[in-house]
Amino acid sequence: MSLESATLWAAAIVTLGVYTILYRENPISRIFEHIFVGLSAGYLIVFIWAQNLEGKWWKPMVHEGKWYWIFAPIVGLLFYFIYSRRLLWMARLVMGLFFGTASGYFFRQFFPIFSPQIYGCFKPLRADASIGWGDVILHNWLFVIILLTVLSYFFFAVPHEGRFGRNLGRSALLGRWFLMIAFGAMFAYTAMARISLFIGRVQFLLNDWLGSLIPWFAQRGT
Amino acid sequence: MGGLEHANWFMSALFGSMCLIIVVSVLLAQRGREMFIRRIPGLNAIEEAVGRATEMGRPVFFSTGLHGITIVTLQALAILSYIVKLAAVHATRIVVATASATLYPVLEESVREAYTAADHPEAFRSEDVRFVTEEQFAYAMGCVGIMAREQTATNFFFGAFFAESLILAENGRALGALQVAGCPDPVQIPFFIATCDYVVIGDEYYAASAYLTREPTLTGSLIGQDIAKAILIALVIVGVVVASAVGGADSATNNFLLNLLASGAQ
Amino acid sequence: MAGSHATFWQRIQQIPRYYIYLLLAAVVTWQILFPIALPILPSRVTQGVYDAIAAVPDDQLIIISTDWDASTQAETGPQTEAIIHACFQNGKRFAVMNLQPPMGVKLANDIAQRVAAEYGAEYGVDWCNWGYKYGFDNVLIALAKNIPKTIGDDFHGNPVTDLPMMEGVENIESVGLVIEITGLANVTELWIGLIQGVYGTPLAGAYTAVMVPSYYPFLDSGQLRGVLNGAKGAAEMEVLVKRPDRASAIMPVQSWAHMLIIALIIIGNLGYIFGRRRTTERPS
Amino acid sequence: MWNSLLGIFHPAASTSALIWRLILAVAFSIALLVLLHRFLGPRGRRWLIAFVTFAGGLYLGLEYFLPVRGSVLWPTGMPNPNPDRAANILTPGIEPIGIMLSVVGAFTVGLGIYSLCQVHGRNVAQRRPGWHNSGAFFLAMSAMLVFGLWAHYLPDQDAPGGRLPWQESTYELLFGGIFMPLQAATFSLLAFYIASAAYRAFRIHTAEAALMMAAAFIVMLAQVPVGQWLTHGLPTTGPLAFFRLETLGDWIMSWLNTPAQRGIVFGVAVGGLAMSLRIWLSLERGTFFSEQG
Repeated sequence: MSLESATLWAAAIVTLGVYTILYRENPISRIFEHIFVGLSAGYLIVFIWAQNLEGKWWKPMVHEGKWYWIFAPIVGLLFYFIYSRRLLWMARLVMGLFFGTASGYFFRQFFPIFSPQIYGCFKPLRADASIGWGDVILHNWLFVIILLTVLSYFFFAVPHEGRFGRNLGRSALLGRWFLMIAFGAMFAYTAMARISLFIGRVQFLLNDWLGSLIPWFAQRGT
Repeated sequence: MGGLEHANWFMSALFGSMCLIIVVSVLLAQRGREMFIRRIPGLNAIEEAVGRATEMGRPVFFSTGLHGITIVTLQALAILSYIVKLAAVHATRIVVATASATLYPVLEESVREAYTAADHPEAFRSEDVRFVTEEQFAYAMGCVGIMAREQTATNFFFGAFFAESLILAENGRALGALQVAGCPDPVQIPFFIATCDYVVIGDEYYAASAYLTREPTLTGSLIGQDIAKAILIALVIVGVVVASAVGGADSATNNFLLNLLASGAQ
Repeated sequence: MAGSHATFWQRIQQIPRYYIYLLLAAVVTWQILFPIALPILPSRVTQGVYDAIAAVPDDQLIIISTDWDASTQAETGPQTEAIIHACFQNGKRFAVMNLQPPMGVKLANDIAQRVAAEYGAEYGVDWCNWGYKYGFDNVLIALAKNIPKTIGDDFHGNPVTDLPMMEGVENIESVGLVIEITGLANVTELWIGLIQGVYGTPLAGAYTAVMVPSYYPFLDSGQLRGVLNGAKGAAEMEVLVKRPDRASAIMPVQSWAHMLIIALIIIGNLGYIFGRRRTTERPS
Repeated sequence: MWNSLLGIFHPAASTSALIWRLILAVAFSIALLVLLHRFLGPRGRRWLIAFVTFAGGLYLGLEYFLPVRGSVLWPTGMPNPNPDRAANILTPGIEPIGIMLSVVGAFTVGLGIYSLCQVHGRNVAQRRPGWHNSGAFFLAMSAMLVFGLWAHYLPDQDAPGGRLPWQESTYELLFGGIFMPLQAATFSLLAFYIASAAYRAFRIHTAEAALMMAAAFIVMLAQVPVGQWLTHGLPTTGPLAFFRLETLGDWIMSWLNTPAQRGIVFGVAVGGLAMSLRIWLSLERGTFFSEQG
């Protein structure tokens, strides 16, 4: 059996095996689940070594003489002290380092990610030569109104009482409605992508796998 | 057009003032001011959800999603820590699964710590905090397997979720669990809405720990967040006014406010 | 409740999920074997990608970053193919590269080779493959400053400086457009944060349909010139380059699968409306 | 003085020099950790943890917010090694720190694998029900590990059309025949789930659900030729053109979905900022770890 046909058959069996979970969790899906987790765990180790440690750590340290890279595993291994009650604080020390850098990265990303979204909201609210009043209202006015009402939904510390609060409450309700419209639209959008993936699998099963047995299938739909 | 490799003075000032406001409100709150937080239904449901598992005598499942140690998962951990304390008091088992090896030790440690804080250190089982695997769909399948075999009565999905969200939540629903989900990313929210009993949307996710614990530090932070959001709104309104006067994104040359936000320091 | 007393309207509110699964599988299989095709109309966002390609000056090249693998191949594969057709048809030179996952560059290379043969295009002159480059943001930061040094060797392991089309290519100034083809979140944000936002290099995207809504804000702010929306975008691009192919072939399947879901939504709601009316008329 | 001190960070010239430095570095680290453990009380440890957290965030944050210059490293007069990238004194460290964090983080993979082996090993050892699944897990993991590394270290075969060495074919079979199809098949399950979720979720129980359904309905129709065909009779210009399904779908995505998403994103930005600040300043203490150091 050639590598190609072995791969083809393995892939077909695996695909059908995974689909059994649609009926319910069962012995077949269970064994494929464990194989999947096992393969990805093995692959993770290979990947971490081949794509990360070998090139970034082992080679500089051993082949280029950069001896100070030895501190990296020492710091990394501090994580393992979570299993020792006495030395636990050292694990917390390195966790603290990662917590701090997680914050630091968030600070750094704040403007690159959010500022285009902020200035993207600066929509002119009046018509000019390039855009008529109809479009301005249908686009820019609506945009600003939805943005503000949705944001008003995310105010947590203001009671929806009193004159201002009641208006905020109404705006928040409207904002929630707009959110629901957005969620519906996003759901629909995604439906297409998910169906494409399934179509790809059925094409594989019908055209490639069944087609390798019965040529008629290989010619359909492509 | 300059880049955003570094902030310019305007960004630094805006960022600095937002940080300052949040920190000052935290410090003021720690002095003991009573704070109001509006009702967030998804978060009210957490107690009910744990209670259901207790009544049925079945475990609770918690997934932290795919990210390693990031701000999103640290918030998930804060919510988890509350849920663990609740479960420990009710003597309900909780199984936690992560897809990040880096997050795993932090998770194990904070779950153990939550059990200790609830005065039930003996209830902690290392086996119940699990690293499943870093591959997205292997993680999803692994989690579905855990939910099915452990017969979990309640599933919580808090953290950074991507396409696997629907695999987790739809299978969990089919297995008959009560589900509560929360995720700051808007993209996965529709699927959680379609499959979970309660969903925490957007910033409600970051308000969760304040809402649940009512700790002064956190509620104070929430007030600061509201003020910071008001600043952003004001900025947008000013931006819209300026754009109406001199032109929007198409005429960047005229719009000074836009330039301040679009180009960093050179 | 779905018992012996359940009315028709109540029963169609609770179709068991197995039936829905079977229906979907049946519709998809039927349409793959016996498709019923309908005309495809290119949308504004797809046109944006095509126009961005056509607008690249002749002295600049296009980077096609193919950050996808087999898991999203059904959408990203045809997108890549149609985009490469558009490049060749407009006489634009391009370089394929890949940040993650490593598989992507191999799959994209096969596609590019096949399409290049159709146009009689020569490797190294009309197009090239920079291969898989590990390091995400570090790669992009370095790429902007010095392309030959950052890329080093091409996909075949030869120095890129040996390729004729790389003559005079120094830094990001030599790049007229970046097209990011991916099913991964956050890769585009890297290009925006490190290349488009910094140097103003035009950027276009081709994404799995699920990701597209989250990129509308970037489209709207002008940071993305256009977007291919999943298989639909690929099919529309195939229409623009006049090469109906795999994506166009799955559009009928897509159509009827959508119609099935829409029909299910309608049925469920009819059941809800009429089932409820019945119970309110005869209170129990 | 400084230069000779910094000199020890130059790469070791010979193998023996490297080995000596490695041994000394390990000994130094252990001694440092032992000393810290000995002489730091609970308060000192807590302080140290908070300090490390603060310092990590401070470096990354300051590098971004400090002023920059093109030719020199602000505020010193030191030449900028990479003059076309505006920089300050902290900039040269950003990239090494990123690499260092990813290397340090990579070492936690052992803990993750240990967790997996703990759960599955117990299943096998105690012959729990379904233990053969855990056996399959170990088999799959070791096969991928062995053949993955083996294939990685085989010399590259670039003879086209030639037969692959058997180790590599086995790896290809594991990866392309099992791992990738598992991925793709699992991912494609979503098509089924989305169909049944749509059927169930889009009922017009409430005003909110009705809005969600209406938007989903229009966008779903707008995406496929069937939907576009439904309204193809409407004119392509003028007010009625707005109601062509593809235009309407596009309008919903751009002008209803986009601002709503932005509203969420602004809220999340500020929420995340507050969380980052609390973590960075160790104000969240007690949420993750109790007060004892």
